[in-house]
Amino acid sequence: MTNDHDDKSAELSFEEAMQQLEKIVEKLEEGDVPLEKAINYYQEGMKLSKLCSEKLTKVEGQMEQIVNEQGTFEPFIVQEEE
Amino acid sequence: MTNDHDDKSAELSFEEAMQQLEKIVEKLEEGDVPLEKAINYYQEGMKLSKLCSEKLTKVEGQMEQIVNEQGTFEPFIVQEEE
Amino acid sequence: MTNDHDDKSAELSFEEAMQQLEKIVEKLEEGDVPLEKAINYYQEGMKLSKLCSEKLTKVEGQMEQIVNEQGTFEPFIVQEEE
Amino acid sequence: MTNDHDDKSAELSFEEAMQQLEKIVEKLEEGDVPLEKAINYYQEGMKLSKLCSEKLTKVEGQMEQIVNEQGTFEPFIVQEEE
Amino acid sequence: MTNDHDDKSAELSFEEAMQQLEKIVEKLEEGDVPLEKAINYYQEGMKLSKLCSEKLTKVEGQMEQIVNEQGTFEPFIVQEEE
Amino acid sequence: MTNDHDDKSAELSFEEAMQQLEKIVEKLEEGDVPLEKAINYYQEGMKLSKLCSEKLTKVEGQMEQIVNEQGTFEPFIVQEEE
Amino acid sequence: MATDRYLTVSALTRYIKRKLEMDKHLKEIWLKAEISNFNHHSRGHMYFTLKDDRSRIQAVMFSGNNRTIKFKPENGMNVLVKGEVSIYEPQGQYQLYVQTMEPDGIGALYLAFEQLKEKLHREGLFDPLQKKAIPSYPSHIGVVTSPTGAAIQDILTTIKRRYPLVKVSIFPVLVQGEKAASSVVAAIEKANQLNLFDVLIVGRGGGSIEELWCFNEEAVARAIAKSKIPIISAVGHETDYTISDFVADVRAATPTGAAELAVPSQTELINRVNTLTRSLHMVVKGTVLEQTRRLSQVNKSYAFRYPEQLLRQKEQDLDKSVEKLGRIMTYFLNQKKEGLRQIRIRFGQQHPQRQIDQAKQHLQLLYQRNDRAMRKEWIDKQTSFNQVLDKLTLLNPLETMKRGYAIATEKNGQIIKSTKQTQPGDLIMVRLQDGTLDCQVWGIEEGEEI
Repeated sequence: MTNDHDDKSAELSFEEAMQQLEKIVEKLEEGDVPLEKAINYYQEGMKLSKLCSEKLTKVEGQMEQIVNEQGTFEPFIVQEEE
Repeated sequence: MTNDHDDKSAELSFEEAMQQLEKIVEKLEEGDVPLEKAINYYQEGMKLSKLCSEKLTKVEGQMEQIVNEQGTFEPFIVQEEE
Repeated sequence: MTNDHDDKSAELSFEEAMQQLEKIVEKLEEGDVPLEKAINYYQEGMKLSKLCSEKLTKVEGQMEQIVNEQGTFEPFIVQEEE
Repeated sequence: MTNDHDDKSAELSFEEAMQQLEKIVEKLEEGDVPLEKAINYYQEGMKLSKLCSEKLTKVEGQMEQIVNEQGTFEPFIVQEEE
Repeated sequence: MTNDHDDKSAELSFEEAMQQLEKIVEKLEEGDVPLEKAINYYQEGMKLSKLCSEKLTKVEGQMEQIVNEQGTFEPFIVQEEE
Repeated sequence: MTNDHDDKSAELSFEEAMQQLEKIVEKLEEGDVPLEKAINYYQEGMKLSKLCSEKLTKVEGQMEQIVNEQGTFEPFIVQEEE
Repeated sequence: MATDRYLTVSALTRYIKRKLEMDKHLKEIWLKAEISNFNHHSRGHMYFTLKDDRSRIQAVMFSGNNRTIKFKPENGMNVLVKGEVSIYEPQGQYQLYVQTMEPDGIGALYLAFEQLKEKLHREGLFDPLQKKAIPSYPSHIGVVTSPTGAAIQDILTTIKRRYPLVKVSIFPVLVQGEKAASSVVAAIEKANQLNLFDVLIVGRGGGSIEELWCFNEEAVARAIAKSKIPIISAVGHETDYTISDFVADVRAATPTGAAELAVPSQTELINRVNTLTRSLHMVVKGTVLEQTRRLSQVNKSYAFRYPEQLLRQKEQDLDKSVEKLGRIMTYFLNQKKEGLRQIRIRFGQQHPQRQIDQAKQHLQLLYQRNDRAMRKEWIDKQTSFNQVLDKLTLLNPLETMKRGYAIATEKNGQIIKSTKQTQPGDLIMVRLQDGTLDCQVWGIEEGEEI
């Protein structure tokens, strides 16, 4: 099931995941949520926030990698001519 | 009977259980209840309360578990930036 | 993959790379770019920027080389006669 | 390829070479030249300038030789009589 | 080739040689002479100048000789009669 | 050649010699005489000048004559006016 | 009435006219005079003035009278006229009406001269194109003149002085009198027959018109015109021309003048030869000098003397082009670099880190809210549960047993509220505070109902 879920989440973009998370949080914050539902929401919210977090971590990693790869790039100095 | 009851209770949500419980309390408060009935009510109430309690405890456990499960991700400590 | 990518980029002229880079910058400047896309854009932009930079450096090198090759000819200094 | 190119250039007169050189400068001045083409133009221009330079040097040598050959004759300048 | 050229020049009269020489000098002074042509003009001009110079010297010599042959140049001194 | 020429000149009358000399000078004065021709004229002219000069100075005492009715000549003695 | 005393001009004129007509002398006048203001009117009448040194008179000769005259009256002509004097009324002018007119004595010779001149002129004998050139350097001169007299001597002296190289032969002729003309003609013809002469001088010294007359004879004129030898005429004075003068190839005023015309001066010739020789020398030398100068000019020309100049310009051009090429290329590169630099600055500002950080913050907030909301929910539920549980606990019907009460029930749990519900020996249950007793009814004591 975790896989199932992961797969499904994998399809979510960071923004979509964040939106779902927001919705869940809002619902929880409204109160009056049946306990079992609430815990489900909670679980879902936690999963989403984990997903987002992972995505962020991944993105940060990519950034680092990019910077490292292109690292030497160091913008040139225009030669004074005229 | 416990099973029977459990089964039956299992079908109750926490909120339903709480409602029934509250009804029982109300009835008992009315006073005119013959002792035997009162005892029954009471017994019923006790059962329901046990159910609720269990549900609450279970959810608490789930919460803990969820937190623990997701635990590794430990949402970043936001670097104080702005 | 790096090679693959390089090859593909190798086919871009400096001007095309600059145009693509500009488009990317414009899109990023417009905002509202989803994070993953943004990071992809950024990565692409970094590559393009590097490519442009390399092309410029290469051409500069070529210029220097050309000057050095022709170097022996050492454009005469007009003999002051008059 | 260098020989090829030299042969072809050898057919150019000094003036033609100068004209081509000027055309190249004009084209570069116009700006809109792709970077890779620009360096080719530059290379071509430098080659032409070398060619011109060589031609000049050759002619200078010829002139010197002529002057030396005729040297003894020392063209007379009329003794002012009137 | 020099002989060839000399022979050809020998056929030129002084005036023809001078005219050619003057034309050459004019052309050279106008500027705008293609480089390769300029050197040819110059060479030709030097040759013509030398030729003219020789012819003049020769004529001068002839004049002197004729005067010497005729003895006194001034045929007679007019006897004042009237 | 000198002899040849002298002989030929010897046949010239004073008048012819003068005329030829004048023609030569005229032609020369008109200008436009090529240098080589001019020296030839000069030589010719100098010879004629010498000839004329000799003829003028070699005065033969001519006698006046009378032509009588028969067409024969008799020496003329100036008769005193009657 | 007063006007009766006054005449009209016509009346006066008519009166004068009548008076003149009555004078017989004036009817037939003979006059010797000179013509002037001659006007031959188109209708045939001749109008002119007759004059002498002191006076003049207007004259008219009507065409009916002038048709017979044998000469052409001209101004300056002396004439003998016959006529009458009368008045021309419209002008109140007296004038001579001429009936006959003859030339005066000397006027007749003059007339003959003019008429011959006119005739020969018309024949073309004076045509300048017919005139032969006098040779510049004659070797033999014929002189047709009187062997005596000043003329021949002047001629011979002059020739000897000027040009002793020439031979002179004299044709002695008569130069006046009746036979003069034929003598001159014969001499000219003989000279032509002999064919020895370069030039002939024909003439005599000055004299009166009658003395010179043979040179006005037609025969002489024609002989001169016919001559193959060029002829210089030398007759009379400087002022008078003879017909011979007109016909001759050259006219000299005097015999001396003729000799001068016939021969050149030896001195002048020598000068001439010298001049020519000098010119020859100068011209040729000048040519040489000029050509030398021309050559020198060319040799001096800048382009020729400093041929490097030809190259220098080109070298500078080349340098400039090369420099420009380098400059343009560098500029070009710098522009590209600047473009790239600008876009990089913009690109750098779009670094995703900020977006990432914002997302992180947002995520953390959501996470916290999620957690908080869940916990609150749970606590809320727990609290309301506790409340209900408390109430329930308070309402526990078995609570009184704590004070010692017990509840008896039948074996089936039926609460026993009355003694009557049991009989001794029955098994009943008694529930106490902390459990249930299994009991047997031993006896029954009925009591008062509470």
